[in-house]
Amino acid sequence: MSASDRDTAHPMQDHVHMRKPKPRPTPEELRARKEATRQRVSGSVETITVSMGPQHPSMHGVFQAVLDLDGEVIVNTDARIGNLHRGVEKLAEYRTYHQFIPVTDRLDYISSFAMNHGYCEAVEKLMGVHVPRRARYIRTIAHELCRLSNHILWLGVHIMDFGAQTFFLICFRDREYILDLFEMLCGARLTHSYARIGGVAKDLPEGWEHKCREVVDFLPKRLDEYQRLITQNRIFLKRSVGIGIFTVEDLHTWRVTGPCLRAAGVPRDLRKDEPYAAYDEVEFEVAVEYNSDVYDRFLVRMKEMYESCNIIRQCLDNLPDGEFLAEDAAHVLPLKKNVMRDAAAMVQDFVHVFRGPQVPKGEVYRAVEAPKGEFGVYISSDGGPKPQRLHLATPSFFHGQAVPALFEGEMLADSVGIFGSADIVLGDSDR
Amino acid sequence: MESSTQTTIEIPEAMESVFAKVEQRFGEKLLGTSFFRGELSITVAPADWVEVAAYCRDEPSLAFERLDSLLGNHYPARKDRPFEVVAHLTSVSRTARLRLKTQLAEGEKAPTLTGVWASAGWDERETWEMYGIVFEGHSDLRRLLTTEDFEGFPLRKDFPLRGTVGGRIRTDLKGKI
Amino acid sequence: MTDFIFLLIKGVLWVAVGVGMVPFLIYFERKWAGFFQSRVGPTYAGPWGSLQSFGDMAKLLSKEDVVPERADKAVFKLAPYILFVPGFLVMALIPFGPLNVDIFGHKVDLVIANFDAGAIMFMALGSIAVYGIVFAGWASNNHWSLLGGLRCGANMVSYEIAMGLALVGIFLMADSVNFSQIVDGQAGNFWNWYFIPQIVAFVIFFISSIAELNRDPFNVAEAEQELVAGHMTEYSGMRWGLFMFGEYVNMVVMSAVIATLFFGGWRAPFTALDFIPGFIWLIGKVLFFIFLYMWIRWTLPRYRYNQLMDIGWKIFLPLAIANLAVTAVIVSVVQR
Amino acid sequence: MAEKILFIIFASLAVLGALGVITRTNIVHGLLLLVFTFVNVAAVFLLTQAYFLAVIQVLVYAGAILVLFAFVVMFLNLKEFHQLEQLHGTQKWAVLVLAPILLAEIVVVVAGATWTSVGAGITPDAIAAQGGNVRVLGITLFNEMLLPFEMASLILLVGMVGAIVLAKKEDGASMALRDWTGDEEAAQAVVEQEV
Repeated sequence: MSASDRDTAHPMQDHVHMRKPKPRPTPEELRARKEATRQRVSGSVETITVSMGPQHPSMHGVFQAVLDLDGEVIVNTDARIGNLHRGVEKLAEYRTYHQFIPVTDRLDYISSFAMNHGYCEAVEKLMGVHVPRRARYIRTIAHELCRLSNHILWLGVHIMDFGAQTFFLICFRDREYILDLFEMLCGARLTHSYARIGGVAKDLPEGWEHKCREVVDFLPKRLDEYQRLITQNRIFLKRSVGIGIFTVEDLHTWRVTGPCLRAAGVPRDLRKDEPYAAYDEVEFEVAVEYNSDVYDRFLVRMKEMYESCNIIRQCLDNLPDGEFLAEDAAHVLPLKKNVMRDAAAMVQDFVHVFRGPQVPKGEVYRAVEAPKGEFGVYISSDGGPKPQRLHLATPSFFHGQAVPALFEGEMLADSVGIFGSADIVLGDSDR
Repeated sequence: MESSTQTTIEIPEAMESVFAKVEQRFGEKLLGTSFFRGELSITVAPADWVEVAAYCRDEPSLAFERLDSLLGNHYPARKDRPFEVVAHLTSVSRTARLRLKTQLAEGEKAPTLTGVWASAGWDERETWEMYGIVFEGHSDLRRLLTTEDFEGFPLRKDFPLRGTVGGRIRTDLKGKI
Repeated sequence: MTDFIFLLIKGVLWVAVGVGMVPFLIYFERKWAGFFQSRVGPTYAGPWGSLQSFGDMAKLLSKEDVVPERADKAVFKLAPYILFVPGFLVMALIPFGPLNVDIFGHKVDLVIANFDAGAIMFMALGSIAVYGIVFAGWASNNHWSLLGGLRCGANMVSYEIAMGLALVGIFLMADSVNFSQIVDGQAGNFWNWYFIPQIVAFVIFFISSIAELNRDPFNVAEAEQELVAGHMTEYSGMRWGLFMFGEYVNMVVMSAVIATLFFGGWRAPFTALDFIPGFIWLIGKVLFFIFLYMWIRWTLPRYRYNQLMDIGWKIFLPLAIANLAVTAVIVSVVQR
Repeated sequence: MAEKILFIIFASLAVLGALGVITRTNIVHGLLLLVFTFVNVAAVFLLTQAYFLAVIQVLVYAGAILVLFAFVVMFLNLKEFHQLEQLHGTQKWAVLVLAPILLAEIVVVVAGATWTSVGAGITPDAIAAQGGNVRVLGITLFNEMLLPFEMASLILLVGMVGAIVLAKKEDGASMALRDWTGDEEAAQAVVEQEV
């Protein structure tokens, strides 16, 4: 949707360009400065070592960063993960393609549907399943709701990293609306398991569209309220502008994706670049900022929330009728209500449960734009009902790897904000 | 699964230029090519692994700036070269993807990609701890996801799902502690 | 002898009010936090949850008192007391009524210690209280605590200077450093209070006092997001409770000092309202400032440590000196 | 009488604290005892009606200067400190000579002092009559003692400049790490907003 099509300008417009922050150092200057710090402290200064995490109030989950400090400046970082490792990839090799869907919930438990969706997209690509149009729209809506809930939670936690405790609970209050929608949709608030191979588990319940529309009409007002609280807050500006700058090359070489990449001016969004679900049928703008600091990552996510509401509204407007699950006996589980009545469905169910779907040999890699970044699924199939190898390239894994590299030369107090701006969930990272 | 055994492959136009470019540069060094669901896979020897990857990144018309994921795989049925390392390259500017593979024998070392993409660091650590594939030149090959005293390589096919050591419910100690 | 009895009564009364306020302050802080955060706060203990703090106290008292194995035990145990004893001492300096009041035929000063250099004494005791935090951080033998202690020490030293210079303007206007005389200098209606001519000093003093009290947005010493709990990380049970207690006692004291210096102390805003005892006015003003502290705490994010120091040294200190210079000129022109 | 008893108590506490300072091997304990000593000295000042001086004693010495000491001490590696102690062992012999001389000086000075302030006519009423403690001290300091006072402040300034020059020697590296352009402006704006 171009700007002229809208009644008003982008809702962020008024706030963001009202007072542009002061010019900040270019990444090159910053890197030179960091290098100077590193040389100054190398060897000559006695550092103290502190362990930030795994039990630390601001470490998200059980991430551990062992920091060497020169006074308040971080000179060396060692990131450690693995405290939440559950062997998901091993589990995948012992489950049929259908059975693995609930496990994907536990990856990024903040945005479970995005994980379900990414996995199902990969499996559908492998099997060549055609997803009905209605299912694709429902998936788009659910995916964007998921993005909203993830970003709202992230926002609260991120602002709390800077010490504002009230904002956290305000965000939790608004996240409830979205969780309620998910509860209506699939009965679960956190671990949805809503996507299925070939569609979604259930059709939209009665009255859900209306409720959803209410929420997406109402949330932008709340987002405006957040903006009034945060976007021009002097202390927040001082804490976030020019902090944690990453160059585009650095972002690529560390495989940092999602909002963090877009905050560096790269308009990379898989929803546009490799469209899936119904993203090629809705119009939206890719949120991009250019300074690649903590503040711009915040702005990108704020813009994305407005866009998500916009996408959901469009999907609700154009929601097509029809099936919500593909009719593809070889690959798709039948509906439970048919299993007890229809002989064919019963056989189909029996085959899928006891043997598994029919899968061609081959390997696929499919990535979707999960709220935290690009979530890639690699499946290698040997023709059996279970994957021969399944690998999950989760955004938090790479962000967790990259962010400690950002810490060096920054101050201890900023490390918390920088870490928060990368948006990491350990379930996603440790797998 | 065994990509190099496929003799005839059809390459779509979008991928053709990539393939042509790589083939022109490396020719005989490409051990195999496969194409499935719009994805191009190229198998190279471990010795050429870094060279091909660096070329794919640096050649302007390829511009695979990013290593999307790097993983190991285990085919116990394949006696001579049971291990495989798979790398997924992504070009953000051109919106293209490429899969590079190399096959390794038991105990054979793979060269590290950390010099080309920094993000290979953790991926290679994970591959090492899960499969025992040693990456030569990796500066920090420690265990990443499992505990430091973990024994064995859990993602190998001969490793039981229930594990071998810690984490099991110790029924043999029932009533003793 | 009667003097001594009155002193005892004043001391017990003032301390009882000051200390007795603390559990309810904690309760109100939680209620306010709930209000700001769209929730209800404590509700179960007592009517509207008002006894919550006493429940907490009982819990803290019954908890195990953990002293880390490799901590410096003597200093570790001493530190919480260093923090909150000076707070009590400052209370003795705050006048809560006029001098030489006739009560039952006795002349009584409605202040515990009408100390000559009272306002400076307050600064001096404030600087002693720092040791509580600094040594708590050091004695815990924990890097987070050490960092917290150091931050707090640096913070206090820098803000005391700005605070002290902001006060000098008041001293010049009142021509005294005695709290009672400063209050006397503000006699009359509320437009005679010092916060109007000394608005710059008031802003500096108030913001510095937040830093001095270690409350958000300046609680860099505690900074739970970065330093776990700063100097309090290793403390448990009632020793931790003493730190919290000290924080609230200091908050009462600081509010009382601000009310005394800038807002007429025990005086009513209008002379017509003088029939209400000064004590009540003082308590009202104290509660107002405590509310301000709470409001700020639950609204703003936290400054970074070096930004905090920047504000102290680069803005408040020059501003305080400029304010002092201007005040000195005006006072000397007007009064002589 | 009560004054004398209090003086004896505070003075002996101060002496005990000072003894503690030089006998403690743990330097932080020594520091705490030094604070204790200063507070007791301030109490002695109070007994001589020098309220202002007492408060300043606490504010400046116990409050400001010793906090800086605490900083240094906390960053000091105690192991190195022991090594330094070994290194400076030869100074013990210098102490044997210097300490008696210092003691003799103190005895001479103390012998000439008047012992009670009240005896010299300085009573609380007398001080109040002259306009309070602060005023008396101020007049003394800025009228009668102006030249020594200014000299003292000049010497302190020289010391400070010297310290800065010494610290700056290590090229420009001691610049603040984070020196964003416009940082002060933003902070200034905060103040403007608040005002």
